[in-house]
Amino acid sequence: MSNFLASINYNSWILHVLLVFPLLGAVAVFLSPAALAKRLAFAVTLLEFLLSLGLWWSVNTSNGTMELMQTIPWIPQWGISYAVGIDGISLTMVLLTTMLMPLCVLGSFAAITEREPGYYALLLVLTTGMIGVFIAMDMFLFYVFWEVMLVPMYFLIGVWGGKNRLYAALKFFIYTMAGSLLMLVAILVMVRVAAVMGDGKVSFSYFHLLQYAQSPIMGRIAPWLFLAFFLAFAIKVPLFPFHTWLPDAHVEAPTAGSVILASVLLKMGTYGFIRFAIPFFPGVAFSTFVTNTVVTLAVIGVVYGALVAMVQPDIKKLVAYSSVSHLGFAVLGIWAASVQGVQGALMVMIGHGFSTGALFFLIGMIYERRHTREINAYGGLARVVPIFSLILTVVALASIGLPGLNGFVGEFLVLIGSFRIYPYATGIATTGVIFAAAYMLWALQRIIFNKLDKPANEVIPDLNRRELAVLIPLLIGIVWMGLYPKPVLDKIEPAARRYILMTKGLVVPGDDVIRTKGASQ
Amino acid sequence: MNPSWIWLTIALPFAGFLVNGVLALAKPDAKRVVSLVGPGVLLAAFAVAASIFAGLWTHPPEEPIVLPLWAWIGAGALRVNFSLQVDQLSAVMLMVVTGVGSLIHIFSVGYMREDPGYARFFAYLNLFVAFMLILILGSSLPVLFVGWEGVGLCSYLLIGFWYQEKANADAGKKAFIVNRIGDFGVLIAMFLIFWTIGSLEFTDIVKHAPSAYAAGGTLITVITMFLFLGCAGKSAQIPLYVWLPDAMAGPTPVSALIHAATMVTAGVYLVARTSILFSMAPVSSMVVAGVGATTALFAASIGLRQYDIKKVLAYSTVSQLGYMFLGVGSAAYSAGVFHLVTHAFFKALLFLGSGSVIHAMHHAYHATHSHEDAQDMRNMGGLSKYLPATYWLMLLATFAIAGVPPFSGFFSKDEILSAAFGRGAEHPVFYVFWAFGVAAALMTAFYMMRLMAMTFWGENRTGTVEQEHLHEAPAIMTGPLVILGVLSVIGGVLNLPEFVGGLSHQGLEKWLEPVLAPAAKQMPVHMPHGSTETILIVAASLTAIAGLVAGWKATLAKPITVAKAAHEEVGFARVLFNKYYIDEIYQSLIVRPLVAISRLFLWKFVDQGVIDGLGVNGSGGLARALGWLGGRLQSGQLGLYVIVFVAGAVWLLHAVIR
Amino acid sequence: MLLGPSLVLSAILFSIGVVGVMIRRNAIVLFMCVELMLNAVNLSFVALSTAHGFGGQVMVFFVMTVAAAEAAVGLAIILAIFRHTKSVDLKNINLLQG
Amino acid sequence: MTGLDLLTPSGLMVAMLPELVVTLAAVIVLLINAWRHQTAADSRFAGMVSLAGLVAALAVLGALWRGGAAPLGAPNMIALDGYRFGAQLLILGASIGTVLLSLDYLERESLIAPEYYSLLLMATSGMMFLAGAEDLIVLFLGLEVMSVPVYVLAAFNRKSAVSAEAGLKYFLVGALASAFLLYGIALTYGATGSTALTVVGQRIAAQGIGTMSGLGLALMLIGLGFKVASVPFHMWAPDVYDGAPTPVTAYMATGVKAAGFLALVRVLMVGFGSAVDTWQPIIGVLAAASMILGNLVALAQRSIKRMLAYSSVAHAGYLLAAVWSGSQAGASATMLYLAAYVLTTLATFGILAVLGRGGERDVTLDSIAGLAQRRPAIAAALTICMFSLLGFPGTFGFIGKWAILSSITAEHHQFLAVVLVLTSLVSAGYYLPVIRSLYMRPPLNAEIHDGVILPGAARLTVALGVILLLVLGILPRLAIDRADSGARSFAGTALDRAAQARR
Repeated sequence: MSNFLASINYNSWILHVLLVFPLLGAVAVFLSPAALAKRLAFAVTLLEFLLSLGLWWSVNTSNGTMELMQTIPWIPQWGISYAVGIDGISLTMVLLTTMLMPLCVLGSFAAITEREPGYYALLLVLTTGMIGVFIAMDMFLFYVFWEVMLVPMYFLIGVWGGKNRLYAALKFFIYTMAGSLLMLVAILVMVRVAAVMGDGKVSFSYFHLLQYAQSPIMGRIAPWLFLAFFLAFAIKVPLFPFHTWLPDAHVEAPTAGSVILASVLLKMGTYGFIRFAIPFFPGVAFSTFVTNTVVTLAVIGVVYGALVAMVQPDIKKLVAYSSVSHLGFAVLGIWAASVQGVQGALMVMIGHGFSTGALFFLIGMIYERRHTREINAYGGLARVVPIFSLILTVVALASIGLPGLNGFVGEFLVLIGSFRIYPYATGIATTGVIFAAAYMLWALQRIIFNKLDKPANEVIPDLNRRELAVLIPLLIGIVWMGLYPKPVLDKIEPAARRYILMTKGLVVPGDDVIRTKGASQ
Repeated sequence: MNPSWIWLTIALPFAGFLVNGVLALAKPDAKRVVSLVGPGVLLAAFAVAASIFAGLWTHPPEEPIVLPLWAWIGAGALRVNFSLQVDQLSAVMLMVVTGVGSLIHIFSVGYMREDPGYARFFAYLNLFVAFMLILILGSSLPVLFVGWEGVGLCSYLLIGFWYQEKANADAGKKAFIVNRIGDFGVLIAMFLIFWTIGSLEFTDIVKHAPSAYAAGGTLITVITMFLFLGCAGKSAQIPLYVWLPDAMAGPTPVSALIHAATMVTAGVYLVARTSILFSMAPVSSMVVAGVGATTALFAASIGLRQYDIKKVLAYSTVSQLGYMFLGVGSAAYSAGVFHLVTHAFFKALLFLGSGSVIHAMHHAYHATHSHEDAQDMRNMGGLSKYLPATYWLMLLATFAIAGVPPFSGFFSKDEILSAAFGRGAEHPVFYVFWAFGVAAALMTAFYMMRLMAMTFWGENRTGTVEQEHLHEAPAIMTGPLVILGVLSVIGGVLNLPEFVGGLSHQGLEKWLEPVLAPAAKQMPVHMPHGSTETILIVAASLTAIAGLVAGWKATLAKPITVAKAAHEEVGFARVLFNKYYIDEIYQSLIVRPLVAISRLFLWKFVDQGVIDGLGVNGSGGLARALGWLGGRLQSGQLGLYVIVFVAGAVWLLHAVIR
Repeated sequence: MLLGPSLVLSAILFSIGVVGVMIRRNAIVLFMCVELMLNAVNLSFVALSTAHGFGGQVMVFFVMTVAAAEAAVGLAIILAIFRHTKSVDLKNINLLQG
Repeated sequence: MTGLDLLTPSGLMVAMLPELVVTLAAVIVLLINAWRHQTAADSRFAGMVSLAGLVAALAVLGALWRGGAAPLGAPNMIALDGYRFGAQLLILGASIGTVLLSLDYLERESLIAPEYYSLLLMATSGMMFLAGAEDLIVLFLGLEVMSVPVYVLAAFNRKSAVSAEAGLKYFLVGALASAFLLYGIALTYGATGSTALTVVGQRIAAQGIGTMSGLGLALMLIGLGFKVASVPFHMWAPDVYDGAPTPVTAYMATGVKAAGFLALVRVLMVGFGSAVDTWQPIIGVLAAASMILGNLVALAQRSIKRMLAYSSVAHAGYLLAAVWSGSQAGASATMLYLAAYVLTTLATFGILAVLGRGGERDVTLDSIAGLAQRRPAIAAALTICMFSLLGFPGTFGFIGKWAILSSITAEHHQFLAVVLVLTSLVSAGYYLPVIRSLYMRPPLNAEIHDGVILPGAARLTVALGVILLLVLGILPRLAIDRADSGARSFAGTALDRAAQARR
């Protein structure tokens, strides 16, 4: 495989193609008739996935450094370049994105009946935005992707969403923008300070900023800068108490929108912590106050999310709050900055992408049949739709971290990795596994078990082939990563170690590790 | 067979699960195939297990044989392989699980035949065995944990097997959640062990624990307490026992296999498996023994006043599990395991026997379209006439559980009580535990005899028409009962005490020695000897017999009214009947407040009120309100505009000159 | 030299103009007050010219021209509004607000 | 043609050629009006001639710019540098756009009075003088030549009471502001003995800022603050923008505001550069107040036109923030942002004009609901405009905002930057609902949008505007180059030296 990829010079063009191809696809889809649009969109996303798959072999993740770096001057007057690169962390995130997109398209075939070309075109634009966030190596570029992504999502929620979609769309947009605008100021200030330190060289390059991020001048304002970054990412994660946009957005978004939100968009917050906020300001991020605050918030998120999820009457809201809970684990692991914690956080991110994505698909499918998301409107479905019930059960169990399925690997690693550092917080977070069982099984019971006492539920058909085609890849992922997560763990380990070195201020760009000691364990 | 084939024992039932699962979804009527595959894979697994066991028997390994299958979770220093460990302890468990499991599978062919979810049932049951085997064969805590939670899952699915009844689904959910509380403890224990020993492999734990921990220190105590929390959840000990009685909602073979013979004993197994840790933590051991003894007594007392035949057996199971913990808490790990094994025999027999009874009762009521409770003993009576085989076999099991010599239960129970008594020399509190155990033994004998008497003796209360339809179960159900009956009777030979002599040095204790020796080195077992031993044995035997006689006399002393005509219990009996109201207390002290707090405080107040209402929409509203105010200022009156203009000008001039 | 007093006088006149604009409600009177302000400034220019040469005096002519132009346009607008509202009282002119 | 001696009449004439062409065109249109002022065709003809005049001026401007015209000796009366050229490009662009928008609007509203175009051209020449003024006398004259025709334009719809009211309010407060500005010029003249900005700058750098020159500065800030609609001198703006005919509103929001800002930058940079410490705090307060008040009140508006009026106050705040930074980067950012704002505003008001058959004041979020279904192109264009006004990445508006933020943060004082982004967030609260109405709500009734058709000329403006917004939003290098080279005109001024010293 590697030889073949090398022979077509894969590494030199793939990142650009991954960004441009969906955009071109979006234009084509937008201009094509409705009947063709969805097929075309599916073809584009599938091809995009196949293209991206080569990254698995072609990217050398063993150093944990940014590979495939490409820098093209964009706005040289302002020191802005089109710079992209990829490491193990980005790699998994990009593949998660590209893998989900064909499923999202396929999963929308029946649900979306209005303005289809626009819908699928937006999904494709979103693809570019998401991939861009994960590979941008220039802060300007990153910011552009970060913000641009909001637009398709805004439309997806607002146009194709549920009853209260207008409120949810606006809330989603403004909430997210609130965080990112302050980050914008922080980026600019960093660039200015770096320019002072670096003989007036103005550059938005990630590495350039990383180089000067720990300079003494930056040190004085670092808490403020960190706060700005932190807010942007904490809202996206979402970390308690910045999470209230999520339930609304999830509930109102169309199925594919919810899937993308949960599976990819939320990960951008944690990704942002790992890639930007913490490596830039490790001193602040790991100061006692910040550490205590973040870990407390993460743990509150874990427990609070689970408890609030438990009492939701709306199944989508339940899953939304469960995301708050899960992502709390991820943040905890990131702040633990131990190998297990960080790898665990990444596994939580990936695992949550699979299981929650699948949950939202399932909810969407049942919604298409019954047009309600009220948990109490269901009951006894196991008898009418056994395949649906089986898959829902498996996915729900994956979500609550049943060992052998993917959710467990991440949670276990996070908890074991964080335990040494924050024993009490981790101990409290571990109770999350109890509450997770409570909310998920209770919901499961009310949906697929109990008496089949609503006549409307007696006639719904089981999953069809298209729906199975959407779910089975996710199920394979859930089981595979639960039983044999090693290939993924191996891909992310060097990058995770590198992140840990950064948290200790042991890495400077120029991309070389000064000291490698003290980051094992 | 070479132990490296051990994975087959897991793979076979798992394959059975896949086949039955697909059938359940695709062709639920293919009962023939299911009847072959379901028990077939178990018998095959048992054959594999037996041949491996035979190999071990002839060449007992000094060290555990660890067979890595694949690298599972690896991050930094944490390297967990998915590997299986074969040693004397897991071999015993292997035999029990596959053996008893096979019998129960065969029984189920008859018992579940009519059920529309036949294939699904066997799929779950096969899956359960696969997970149970992972639990006992896992070479490290995380792998064990896979099985640990996996059996919990199957238990959940099987308790709620007839999910259309809300109560059943509730019971399944309750089981899973209560077990998760225990799992929380296991997780924390794992974290602590990993960060102190650096590995979660059992072999490493055994090797490094003595140097890593100070015996009796806080750390080891904390670790073992958390581990025991897990055990208490899985093995239904106080305060987490509440799920097990409810778990009787599942089909009776499930109760026999999961909630009597195998899964619920996993906690005992875990303590034995990590005996090195418990032996270094005397305080924890004492807690284990204390909780075990208390549970034994407490559950037995509830069993005195239950009418549902399965509920009686359920509380009996909780009580017997308490015995096992009393044993392992007294550092008599092999005694605990011994009781585990004998209990698996006689309790499986009791459950299957009760299954046979319920089967008959159910048929009888079904034939007459009556909606009476087929499990209520007040509706039975005199069944020995209709179900002779079942009656005799259950009577044997009753003697076994009551501890009548020389039935199996006598030996195992005696060994536990002796060990507890022996530890009393060191910690007098163990005398109390011993006394609890003896009292529980008395009650056990009593309620078991009560069960037998109400069910099989006296006048039949099922109904005159229904009596016609009462008949013995088919051979496929009684066959396994017979085998279990034999085992219940002779199970004691596995580990004969010293006074019997002869085979004693060949017994279970000896067999398990390589596994348990490190623990024994930390905390030796003090078995009473000589006259003390004799007195204890005699006392135990007399207790058992006294209990049996009392149970028989008391039950048949006055006539029993059928369930629907029964009047309410009064006094302490009512407390017992209502299981000390523990469920109600949990419900109103923990569950309901938690849900209420979550809904009213966290969700409605904090989330929707404070964060979203005040914080998010509040700031939005504030901006809008300020904007509206600003708009009011824009009155359209030019005079005002000029005044603002001039005021601004004055401020600006002032600002410059200043 | 009368520079100081002239400037003070100019400032006073300007202020009177400003106050007039602030307190009067009649559009025409308002405009007259503005004219007063412009002429107060003119006084300043003339006075300052004594110190700095004729630049200020040139400015005065421009200002007078501009004031004339403004007057023409302003009165036309006031006429236009009078046609609509039959009043030049600014109190009545508040269709645009909010 | 690189060097021009501005002290000779011929040199000065060449330097002022663009203004002269526009003035000439105004006179020609006026002459044509004398004979032909009856029919719609007459009006359209006048508009075409104006267009030709503006394009000719643009060509002359281009020739001067490309030729690298620069003063040979001392500057005199009118600037001859990149900043002036850039400023005048913007002004001419705004004027051309306004003419294009007006062609069909006037016909639709039956405002058949070709004088409209000559007024527009005169105002344009006034703006060009204002933005290019190197001398305070020219500045004042430019301001008045600009203002007086715009007073008339605001009141141009004689049939409309609100239009007359708009004219009156604009006129009265405008005259008041002119008086303040004039007094400021007088005091500056008194303090420095000159009206030439360069000389003023040198004197103030030499003697420091005293009471008299300080008052002069303050009074001039008041006058110019009025023109750019900065809080607290903004209160006329919502009413006037609201009441004036929509193309005129567009013109005021783009041309007048641009000319005012560009003059402000020049006065502050060249004339009062060394007094930066005096005016920076004041500008900062004005900027923050404008951003906060404009955005908040815009949030509470129902009418989209009035909402845009308040948002224009907010944008004045953003621009003042750029001016606040008092550096070349700030001057460049002002120019860039104005360019983005001019493009966006023209396109927005162009669309608003066609949405508002029967009165643009009544265009609300409800009345535009569901436009995207019926008129996808117009809805898309309006959406892009809203995103650009919001300063969202991918549009030129973002580049402008980025430049402003960049220039502020370069001064290592982040307060204004934070206010800017937070108020931008507030602005999302009223820009996004527009998009929401367009795409996410059903129309009030089936036929409501049938008549929404962009006429040819307006379509050209809107299309060009929107395409430029997108292209410059993604590939802004050229625009940044122009703005930067313009800002370099201020190299060596007192302010520039001060800015260098601050680093």
